[in-house]
Amino acid sequence: MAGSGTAHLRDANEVLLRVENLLVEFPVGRSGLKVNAVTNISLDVKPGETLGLVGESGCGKSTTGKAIMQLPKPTGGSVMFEGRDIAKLQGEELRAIRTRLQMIFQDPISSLNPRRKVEDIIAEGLNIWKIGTPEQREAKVNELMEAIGFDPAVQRGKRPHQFSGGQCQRISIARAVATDPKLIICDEPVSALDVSVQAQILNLLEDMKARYGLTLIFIAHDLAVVKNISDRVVVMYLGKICEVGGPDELYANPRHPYTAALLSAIPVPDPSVKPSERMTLGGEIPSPVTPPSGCRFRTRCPRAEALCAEQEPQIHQVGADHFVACHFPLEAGETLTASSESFTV
Amino acid sequence: MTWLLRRVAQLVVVVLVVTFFAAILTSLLPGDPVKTIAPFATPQDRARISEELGLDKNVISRYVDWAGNFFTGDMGTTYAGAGLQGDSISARVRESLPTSLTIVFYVQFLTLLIALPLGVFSAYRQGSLFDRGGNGMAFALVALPTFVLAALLKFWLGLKLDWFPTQGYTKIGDGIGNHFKSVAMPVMTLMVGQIAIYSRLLRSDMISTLQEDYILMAKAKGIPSRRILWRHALRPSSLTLLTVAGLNIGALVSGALIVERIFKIDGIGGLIYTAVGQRQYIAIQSYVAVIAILYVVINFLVDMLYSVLDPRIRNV
Amino acid sequence: MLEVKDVRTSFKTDRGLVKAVDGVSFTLERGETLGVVGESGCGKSVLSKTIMGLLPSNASRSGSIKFEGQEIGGPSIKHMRDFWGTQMSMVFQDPMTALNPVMKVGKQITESLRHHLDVSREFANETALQLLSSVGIPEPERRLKQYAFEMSGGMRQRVMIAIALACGPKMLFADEPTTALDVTVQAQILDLLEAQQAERFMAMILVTHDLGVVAGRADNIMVMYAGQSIEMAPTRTLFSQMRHPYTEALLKSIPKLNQASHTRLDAIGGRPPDLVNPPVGCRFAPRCPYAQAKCHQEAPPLMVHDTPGHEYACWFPVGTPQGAEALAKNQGSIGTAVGGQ
Amino acid sequence: MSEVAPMTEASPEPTQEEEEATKRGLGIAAWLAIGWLGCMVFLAVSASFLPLDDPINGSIRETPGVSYFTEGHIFGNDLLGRDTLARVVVGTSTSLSIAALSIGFGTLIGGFVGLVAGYVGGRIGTALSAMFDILLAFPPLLLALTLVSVLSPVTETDPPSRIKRMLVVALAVGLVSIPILARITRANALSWSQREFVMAAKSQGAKPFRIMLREVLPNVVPAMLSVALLGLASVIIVEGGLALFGLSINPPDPSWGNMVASQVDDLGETPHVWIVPSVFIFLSVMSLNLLGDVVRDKFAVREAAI
Repeated sequence: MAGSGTAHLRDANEVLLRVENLLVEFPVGRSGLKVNAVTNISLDVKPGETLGLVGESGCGKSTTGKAIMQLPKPTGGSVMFEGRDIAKLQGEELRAIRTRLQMIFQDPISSLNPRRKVEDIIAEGLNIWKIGTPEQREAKVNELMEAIGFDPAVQRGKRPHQFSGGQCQRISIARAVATDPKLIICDEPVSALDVSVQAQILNLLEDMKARYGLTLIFIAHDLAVVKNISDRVVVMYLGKICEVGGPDELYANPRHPYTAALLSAIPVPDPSVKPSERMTLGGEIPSPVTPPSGCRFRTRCPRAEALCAEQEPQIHQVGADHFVACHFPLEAGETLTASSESFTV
Repeated sequence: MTWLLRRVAQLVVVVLVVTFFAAILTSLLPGDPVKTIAPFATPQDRARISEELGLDKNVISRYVDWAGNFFTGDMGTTYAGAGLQGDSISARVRESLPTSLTIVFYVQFLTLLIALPLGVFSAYRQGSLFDRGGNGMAFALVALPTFVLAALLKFWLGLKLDWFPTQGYTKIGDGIGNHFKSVAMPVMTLMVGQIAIYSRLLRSDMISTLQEDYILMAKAKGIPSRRILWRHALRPSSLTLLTVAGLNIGALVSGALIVERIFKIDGIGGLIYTAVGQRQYIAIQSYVAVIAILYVVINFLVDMLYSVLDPRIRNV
Repeated sequence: MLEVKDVRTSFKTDRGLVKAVDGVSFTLERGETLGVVGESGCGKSVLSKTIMGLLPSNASRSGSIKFEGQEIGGPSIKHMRDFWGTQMSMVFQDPMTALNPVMKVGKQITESLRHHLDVSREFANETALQLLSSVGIPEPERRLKQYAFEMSGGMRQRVMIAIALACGPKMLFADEPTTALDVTVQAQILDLLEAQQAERFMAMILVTHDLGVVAGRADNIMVMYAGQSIEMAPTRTLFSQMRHPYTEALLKSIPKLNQASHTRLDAIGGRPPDLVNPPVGCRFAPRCPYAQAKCHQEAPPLMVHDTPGHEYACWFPVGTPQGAEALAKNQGSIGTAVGGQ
Repeated sequence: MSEVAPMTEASPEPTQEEEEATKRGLGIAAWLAIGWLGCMVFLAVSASFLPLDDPINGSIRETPGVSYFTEGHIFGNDLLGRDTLARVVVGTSTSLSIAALSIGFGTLIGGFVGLVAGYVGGRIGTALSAMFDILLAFPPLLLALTLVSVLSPVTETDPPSRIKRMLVVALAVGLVSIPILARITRANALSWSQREFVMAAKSQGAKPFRIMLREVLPNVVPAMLSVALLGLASVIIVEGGLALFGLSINPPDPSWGNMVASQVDDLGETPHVWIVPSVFIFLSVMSLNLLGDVVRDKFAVREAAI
């Protein structure tokens, strides 16, 4: 890609959040080198929409989520939320935006303080901002606990270690929803959970979204999970966007070779699909410290040509709500074929 | 190489900071130092003493003077009285430091010799009678303060049984047998607590290493237990031990101070103590500098060893 | 080649005896792959460690494990040492933690060669080189002198496979070999395992939580729940005629690529039982949409019912008249069953 | 919302009984340690009310230097005819007061600095921890010796009162303990600060002070407590070391260390005079070490249970 560009962004008046040219870099030790975690990413979310961010480890999807939250602040770019660029806000002003913008974390256990009671964890935001009277806060906690399937009378005084991973993730969700936020960033919320529990949490997220009128950014590495919950999907690779589109169209007709390879690599629970007949991508993700020139995917791409090393592809439209950043995108319905060996790094 | 340079620079900075700190501390010593040194001097004499000691200057310029001398190898002289030639501090250090270092070396060497197998074996046989017995014993021994243990040994082995001389130090050149006899009790005193600490430390790190997947992996390869213990588990388990051993220098000097006091050995500990009592500014600063250099050098060596033992450190 | 009969493993803990594996039997032939599927805590990883004899000291095992006719279920570690590496070996879940961080990769490969086969240093090095290239590692000479932390996740897993294969085992345990890896790398590693297995004609037990991983690669699949094997069948049979409600629920709760976005998932309610005090009767009954009174009282035996080679343990199997009736009854009268409607 | 599965499963939470079991599970050794320390605290508090002989001035009517279990002197007396029991009890109150004062002081300052260094991190954290490291380069006993002689010189003609001297010793030892406590607190605060719940609190809009106090501190307290208990033990030992150089409280006022130190050049004369306080020191240090370990283990188990 994977490339830059803003062709996929929608009218600024329709969207709740608009991120433009987001840049996040981390220094590597004292060497003076830097990790190009996220390079010039642009994306937007409409109110009520769920935006899925998907990619393999090191693609920068979690970093993007945290940068939107300003935890820590991005190196560059703008994050327009409710009409203001929150990347420019500091101190109190930034703190004040926190009630409107929330996050759910990957590790359900690490994200809850083991020494605090469930009710205090859920009420944390309400208490910080002194929202409502103590009675109203109490009622809100009760309501939230019921919403996540807890019995407030029995479970409010318990501490996180008394719950399973799935239950802890429910508590996280309740905490995030407590201050009536507009947007919630879900950073791999189901990756640490078993499949059966994962389904419970996905269902709960859909329910909470409907009940509280939420907008979600859903980050995950599991393509099927992202497809299930999203209204629009962004595929990332090595700190860049590859492809953007509606889930049904994007999964049926992937245009970016990486998306296609990713889809074909997923093990399908169907014995009639022989893995050997599918296309396997060679090599591994290059280091984000020294990313390849031009298109960052070119070192593993079966379709790569000289142009890909020289020029970074720009995001362009290939269908109704379908955008891709590739010099040589696949045609709709075309399948990717190539032997993996020749592209081993 | 840049890594080495950085470490050396760090070394110099730490020594400077520590000695400067010592300078401030000694200048805070209350009471007129001149009065302590020469109680019956005339006011003129006092003024001269002040000047000779550099007390008329402020702390910083006094420190700069001292540092200039120290780093060119001249530690200055003790102050004996107006116009009198004091003893060379360097000579005193040369006299006393080897004694202290010899004792500390014996202690560290014997401790590791005993603590390593003890730690490895009790981790391997975790929960066995040997392990639990060792645990209990280590607990009791750690609770025995150096001065109590020294007093007990001196009382029992020295006075009652008369095995070892109760005081003094014999140089190795003055008879090997007497040398060992003279250091036996001081070394024993300092060793006991160290063995307990080191072997328990190694044990607990070893136990957590033995639960690692790579130990299971080695086992699944069919490697014999002995080889797994010594070749696979010991190295990654010894890192905490190493760090603690480095940090322990301060504690060892403290221990040496006590042991040298109880067994009446003229080591660096005794020197420092006398110098503090007599307000020998320059001497105190020089002794502290010597100890700081020792500490920093030893920790430097520990770091080197660390990176030998753990390749992950080298590339950072 | 491998015959496992009624194997049980339990751990002594502060809370009581955890029965991690509770009566599992199966057989495995050379060249075959058995996929063991289940959620975390179902005992699937403990099972392979039990067969290997690699349990920690607070565990005890019973039952019979025969390898090429020889009983290896006994307590002796000494004779297992000759089996480990040469007869059976294991690929662990996380290559980062399963490779010694302070030992060069080459040394970790040659070590077992030198120990088991008593070969010269040169020969061992030569063999290690060949092994590394056979598992698809470029520049093997350079890699031999590296440490695990200097490699990527996929490379590490390849190294671990090379170590496992070093002494030519007849049987390979792959314990969640790709869980720690990215999808594209996962596919590479699974392909590699499959290729090596075919080339060396090994038996393989592939343990995973992902039905997708075993669907195209295992000959037989065993589904485990709460320490027990609850359904076992040839792969195609299992997917085409799954009988146990848990197998069905597990498959249904996974979001599929070919489903439309926002398809409601059939979650399994509740969570797996406590292995210290498992429920009486069928262990899945408290979460099962088919469960009847009988299920809560009497544990169903694991046995062959209709198709040969297809065993399952259920009173009201999916896709049978009894099952349909039970489900209808539960959906009519709300309340007996808990969880995923 | 009906889709949400009810939480009916047997949760692995400890029941009332189990929680009591963990309390009971301290073990005999820990209870003995608590018992011993309880006795010590009792002796320390009630030293001035107990019907004891004069610990400072011997009586000329007594035979000096009698050994254990002599009538009227269960632990004998010394060459000046002073009752060892009386001296060791008064010594208990001195030694324990010094220990409690210095560790209280050290924990407060060291804990605060360590918490800030660990949570804030970055340059400030690095600078602070470099400072602790440098302070640790000083042999602790040497530092304490120097500090005591700085703060309360022995050479003055009129010796400072017992209380003043005690405060000085406590302050000096407390200062020495700061870097150790700060280091441990920092290390713990650092690792807890990297947990996601701290980021969650930030994303809720909590201010740094609130996060430090509510999220980080409660998790660091067990480690601090454990170190403080071990610290109490080492203060008792350091006091003895100071006494050896005449820098603990001034004789003839007794402390445990003073009693041992006064005999150290003459161990054979009246051994009970130094052995009795040695036993007190030994048992107290062992008890404190044991409790420190127990606290740390309980804490570790809780961590692991999550």
